[in-house]
Amino acid sequence: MQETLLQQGIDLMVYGMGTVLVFLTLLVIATMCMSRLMLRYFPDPVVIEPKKKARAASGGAAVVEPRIERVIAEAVRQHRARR
Amino acid sequence: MQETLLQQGIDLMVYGMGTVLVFLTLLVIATMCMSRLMLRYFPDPVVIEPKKKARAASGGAAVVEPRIERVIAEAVRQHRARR
Amino acid sequence: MQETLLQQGIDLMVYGMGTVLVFLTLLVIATMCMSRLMLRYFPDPVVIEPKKKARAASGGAAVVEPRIERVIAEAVRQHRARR
Amino acid sequence: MQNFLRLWHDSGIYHLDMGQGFMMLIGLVLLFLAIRKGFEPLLLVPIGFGCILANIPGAGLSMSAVENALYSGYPEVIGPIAQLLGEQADAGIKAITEAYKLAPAGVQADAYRLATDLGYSNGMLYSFYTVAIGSGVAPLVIFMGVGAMTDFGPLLANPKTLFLGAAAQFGIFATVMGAVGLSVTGVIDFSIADAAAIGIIGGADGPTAIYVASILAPELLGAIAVAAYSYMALVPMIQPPIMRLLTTTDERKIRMEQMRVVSRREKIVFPLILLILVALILPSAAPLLGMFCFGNLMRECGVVERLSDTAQNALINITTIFLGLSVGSKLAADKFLDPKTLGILVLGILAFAIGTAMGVLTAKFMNLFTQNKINPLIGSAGVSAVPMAARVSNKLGLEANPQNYLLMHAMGPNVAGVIGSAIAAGVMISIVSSLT
Amino acid sequence: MQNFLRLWHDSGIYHLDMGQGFMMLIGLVLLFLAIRKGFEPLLLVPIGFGCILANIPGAGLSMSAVENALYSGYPEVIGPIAQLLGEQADAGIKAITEAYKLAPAGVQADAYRLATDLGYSNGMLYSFYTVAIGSGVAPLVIFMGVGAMTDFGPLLANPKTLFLGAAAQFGIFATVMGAVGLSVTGVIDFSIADAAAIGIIGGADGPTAIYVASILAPELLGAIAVAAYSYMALVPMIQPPIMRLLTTTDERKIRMEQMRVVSRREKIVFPLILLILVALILPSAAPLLGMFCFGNLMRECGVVERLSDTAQNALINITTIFLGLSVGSKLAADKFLDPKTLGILVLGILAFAIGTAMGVLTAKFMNLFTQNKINPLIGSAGVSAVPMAARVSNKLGLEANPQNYLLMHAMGPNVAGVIGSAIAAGVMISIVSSLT
Amino acid sequence: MQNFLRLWHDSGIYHLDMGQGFMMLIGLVLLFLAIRKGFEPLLLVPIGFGCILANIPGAGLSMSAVENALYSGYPEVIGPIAQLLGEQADAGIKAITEAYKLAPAGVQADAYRLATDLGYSNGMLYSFYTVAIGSGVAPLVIFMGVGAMTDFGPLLANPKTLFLGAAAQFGIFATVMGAVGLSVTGVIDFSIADAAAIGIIGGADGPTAIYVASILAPELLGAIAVAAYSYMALVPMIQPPIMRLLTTTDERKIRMEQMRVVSRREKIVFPLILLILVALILPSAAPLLGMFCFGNLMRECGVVERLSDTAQNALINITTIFLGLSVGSKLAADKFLDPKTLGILVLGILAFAIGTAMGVLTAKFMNLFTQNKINPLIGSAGVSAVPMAARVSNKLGLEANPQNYLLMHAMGPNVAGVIGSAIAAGVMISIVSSLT
Ligand code: NA
Ligand code: NA
Ligand code: NA
Repeated sequence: MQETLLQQGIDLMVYGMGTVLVFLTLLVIATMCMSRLMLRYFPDPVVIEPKKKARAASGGAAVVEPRIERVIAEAVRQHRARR
Repeated sequence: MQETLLQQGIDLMVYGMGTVLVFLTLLVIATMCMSRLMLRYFPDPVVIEPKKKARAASGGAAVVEPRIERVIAEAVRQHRARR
Repeated sequence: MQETLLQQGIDLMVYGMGTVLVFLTLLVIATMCMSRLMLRYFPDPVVIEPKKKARAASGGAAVVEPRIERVIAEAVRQHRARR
Repeated sequence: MQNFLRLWHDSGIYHLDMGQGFMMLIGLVLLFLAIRKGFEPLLLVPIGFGCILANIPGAGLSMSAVENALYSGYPEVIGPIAQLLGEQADAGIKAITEAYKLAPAGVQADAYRLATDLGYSNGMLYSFYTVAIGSGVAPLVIFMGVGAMTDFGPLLANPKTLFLGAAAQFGIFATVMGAVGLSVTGVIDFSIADAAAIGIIGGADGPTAIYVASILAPELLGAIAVAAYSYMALVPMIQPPIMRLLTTTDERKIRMEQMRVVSRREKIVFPLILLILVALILPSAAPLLGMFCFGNLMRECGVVERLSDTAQNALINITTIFLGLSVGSKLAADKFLDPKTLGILVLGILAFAIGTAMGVLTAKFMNLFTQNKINPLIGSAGVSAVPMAARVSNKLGLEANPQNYLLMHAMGPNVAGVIGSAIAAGVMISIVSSLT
Repeated sequence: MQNFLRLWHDSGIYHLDMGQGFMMLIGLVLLFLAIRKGFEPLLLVPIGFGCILANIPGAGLSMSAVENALYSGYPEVIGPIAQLLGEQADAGIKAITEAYKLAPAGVQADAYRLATDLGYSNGMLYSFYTVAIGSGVAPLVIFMGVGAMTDFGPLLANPKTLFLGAAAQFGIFATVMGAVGLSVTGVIDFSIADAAAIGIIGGADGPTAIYVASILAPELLGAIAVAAYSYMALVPMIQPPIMRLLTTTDERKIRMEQMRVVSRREKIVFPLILLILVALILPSAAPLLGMFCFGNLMRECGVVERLSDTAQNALINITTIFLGLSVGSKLAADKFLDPKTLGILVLGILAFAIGTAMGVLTAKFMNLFTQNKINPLIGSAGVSAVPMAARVSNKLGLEANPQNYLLMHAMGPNVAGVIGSAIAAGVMISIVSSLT
Repeated sequence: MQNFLRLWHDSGIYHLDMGQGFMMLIGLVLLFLAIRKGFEPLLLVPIGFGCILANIPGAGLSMSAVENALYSGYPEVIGPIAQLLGEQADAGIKAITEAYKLAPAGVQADAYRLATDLGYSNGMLYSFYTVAIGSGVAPLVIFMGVGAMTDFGPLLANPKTLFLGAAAQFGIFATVMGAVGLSVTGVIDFSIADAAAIGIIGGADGPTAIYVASILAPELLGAIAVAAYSYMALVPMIQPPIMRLLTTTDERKIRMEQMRVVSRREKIVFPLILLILVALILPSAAPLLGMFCFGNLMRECGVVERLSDTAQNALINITTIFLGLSVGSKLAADKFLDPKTLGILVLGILAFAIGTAMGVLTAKFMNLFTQNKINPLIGSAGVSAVPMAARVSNKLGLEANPQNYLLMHAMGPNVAGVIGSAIAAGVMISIVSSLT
């Protein structure tokens, strides 16, 4: 039993540390490939402004928008009222 | 069985759509009556300012209002900046 | 049974109110001793500013700090970029 | 046609009885009081709305799946359940429900399975109640949030005010005796557990009242919570006459000396002192006061501000919503429309009145022995009802002397009252569970 | 070596089958649509991610402990469980799973105990699903939050627009007939419960669709939710052609009169009116519309702003995260890769189209009788898909006449559509549970 | 008099034993370290407070209802429970508890029913533990929040630093061997599951440690969590001597080149790459890393900011409160006052030291092969302990060369260490469950 425990511990160390190393090595490779691919074929758009706007518009749409709309409506109302 | 399923579908459509229509018709009637009653017998107090203040003081006010105030302040700032 | 209920009620009142009084009396004594001890032997540090800073630094450490660090890093970057 | 019958059979009007209609009115009245009159709206809006939901005829929102199945009235549904429970299908809903409650856990689980297989499920409010109150967790989380909102500074500046917070709890125990009296004289039949749960209304502290009632008398929880919150909102009307009656104008004019500054470290150590006293003397108060002290320590220690902030906002708000709806679910017609409710309402206001009086009288009594006189008006704040009762003390003080600001002085007994009623809650839970 | 085998045996590649790989791709596509194309990202990001997690081979994140034990493939695990359930160890996973589902509650509990003792546990997504959707609570909490975000002002200013919200629900019932038709003609086999759950896609309202599907057809929930949210995001593409086809340019140019100001008190009373109508007529819609009205009352009553704020932010966000992951967990390969999914996708878009058409046509029909003409473009907003559909109405109105701002006018039918589909959900749950 | 006895019998002093008193002191020490010394206060304040609560004599806050009933000592309570479990009433609490644990699920449910009928209930902390940690959900939710707070930019700019994060995990496995060694030599008896759970302290990552311990060695969870968080706070004291010992001044002076800018899209794709690798290679790490990647994707995708914000604030704070209290509940005297705890503390600091050393040495080793030299001081950050370890690297770098800002460079291995220990957690759970 004691020997078994020792054996179990060694197994755990060897396979465990091995898996960690293999996994992170694969992750390094995958990440480098990904970065190269992204930078070559899908770079971030240069002009970010309009895109950001588009995102905001569609973004949280269903949930956030009514409030913003109310704010806008209210602002418009107040603006008109002022004139 | 197939006929039964068809029958079930028709039942579902007829009674379902019927209920939706009846319910929303009753809601239209109830809403109109309510609005008329409220506007005639329980109109909002005319002077809103003091009441709003009172509400702000008691209500959860502390939580929402600052944000709206910032939005308004920002709107005013932008409005001025544009001129 | 009725007598028992009455007896139970009296018991509850006597022991209950007794416990409340004893407990709060002990709390008064403990609090006074504590206050005297704290004020004599562990007064708040006079200069609070640096301590507050130290606290903030250690404070939400594990969780908040990365964000703050990024903010600082970003500020440094912008500062350099401007030069 | 069968479908039309089913729809009609399922409609609310078909099921509506007088009691439910009346309870829905009660719900509307609670909403009116909360929204128009500002009666503790954070709790009474959810409670009132929950009351209406719980009494929607035929929806069964506050019933378990098995109850919903039994109340459906369909023999093809009741039959198998009755059989499973070893009852005749025609034994009547009451008998079958009773058999269900007494059945072994395994049979109950099977009955639940059967009911869900037949298309019935736990009502929404039933689920909320089970999770929020049945488990005991919601009042405790709210107490943690209250602890994170409480400043013990005024109490630490003048620890003697703790006695006022103790004295005012006499309202609790006097009310217990009142309930016992009603029962002994045969007016209304309350058990000792009922009496204790009713007494806690006098603690003038919502979460404590809900916590105690959920343990000792869940049947009465709805009425007790409604009474507690309503009277807390009515403190500005209940307390002043009593306070005026028991004090002279000169006493009301007493100006209290400026409070000393309390150090940060005292504030950090105090919740731990309180916790350790609870641990040594009254462990049955440990859940309530433990969470309270934990919230307060998070507030004062200064190093976990994001936790303290969450306890005071997102977490307490979420819990309040579900606690309120759950309390409302206990306002079902068959429970609330009972002479007991009337008794609870009468005893509850008595509890507030007696607590107020004892607080004021104790302050006067303490003045017999001390040099730094206490304004007896702050005694009434010992009932808790934070911060309403302290504001009432302040208002009456200003009436007597426009320079006499008592608010901070009254905050001492006010938070002491919270501790006091949590202690009373612990001792009642401990004694009552030994009696029954 | 044994360990290496175990690791390999536990690795994902060993377990990967085509279906799971394909579903992980589907998950990535959903994420792409959500992030790049802005398709309802608040739901589709969690759903897409949950889809990938649910299909990780060998992880069993969307399976119960017992299922995980059975799928392990180890005879020393399957044997005892099979024995407990009274099956042969070699009866096959399907047969044992079936026996587990039919076993009495006590035996199920023992099987669960056995599985956990053997080292298996409920998958993470399985737990999320049970708590969030199985209990029915997540869609209801989201509905409360939506209620707290909804302004009924435009609806109250012009209550007749409720008819548009009613008419557009015809899409739901037409789709039910479509599903029944597919089944009767033998193309795809849908039960009446399936048909009802598919129809609700036409309600164009996410939480309602998830709520109904979780009750009537949990197997189809994944596909139904994905269809509902995708088509809601596609409303700007689905609706305009139909709207242009059914209206003349002159009709699209109709300018609607300025709305009247709605008083605060009307807004407070409206959710109560709606609640009471639900209570009297259709209690089976009470959970959904009750929570919706509760959220709206918190918003409008003005005295519980901290609760309303939490319902609109922290609480709805937390619930959305877990709801999304839970829906994703129902996108397992063996459920989703089925002809039924194709049927659901086709019927779903049909539902949107028919609802849109009925809304527009009903607006034109109403114009035959009234003096204050309605611009028929706002009829399409009756399908709900708040606020996308209202914006589409506005956009087409501006195309026809650059001064013609329809947004506020379209908000009336838009929120009416939410009420309408909740009513339709209630009536379908009520009728279908009587049919089965 | 009987009541007085009962009160005395219920009081804490009556029940107090040395162990509990000592543990309450430990709780106070943890609070002192957290509040005065700033030791990871967000976790150690709740843990320390939970420790005090759990050791309140007679309150039974961390025990189940059945345990509370058995520990009451009343024969009229113990008798029926013992009978139900088929034990003699005088068999002793241990034997009855053992019988309870081995009883079939149905009998357990009946025992629970009986205990609650007799007035006992699950302790508050027991409930918190069951929901927060027993279900596994709290560490996962915290990991999601951590993911939403993590910026993978520095890692993506220099992916090779992932190797440092891998190397530092050797501390975990060396500690496993240490625990096995202690057991083999007969010093302290640890099982292989215990050893694995202790090793994870070397991961220097709180939620990962709690997650693993809750699965592999719940008995040791309290000590493991306390060790993990304490040593994370002590990183500025543990690491520098080791780092100085293993590096020359010249090596510490190495300046690293400016990092490249990482694009938004890389940051969006990275969590998906990581997720898919996990799915293919190590599904047992899928819960931890899945939630981590989900949080990070919400952060980076830019379209669900309200969800990301909630995950980083309200949700993680709420979870932290209950996680901390739950961990504290495992600091009961009979579990913590054990030689094992001493072993855990010694092995834990060893794990940190070995991980630090391996990180530094690996950085030096990598410099043998590459042109762009790495400052070996950033190797120590590979143990995680985010962001403390990265700051230590930065500080030592500035000591050697006042222009040498290493912070951003050290963040790469630092977050790599989080991934590395989650992988180690997955592989240990997978192997250990095959061994036992
Ligand atoms: Na009180
Ligand atoms: Na709709
Ligand atoms: Na690590």
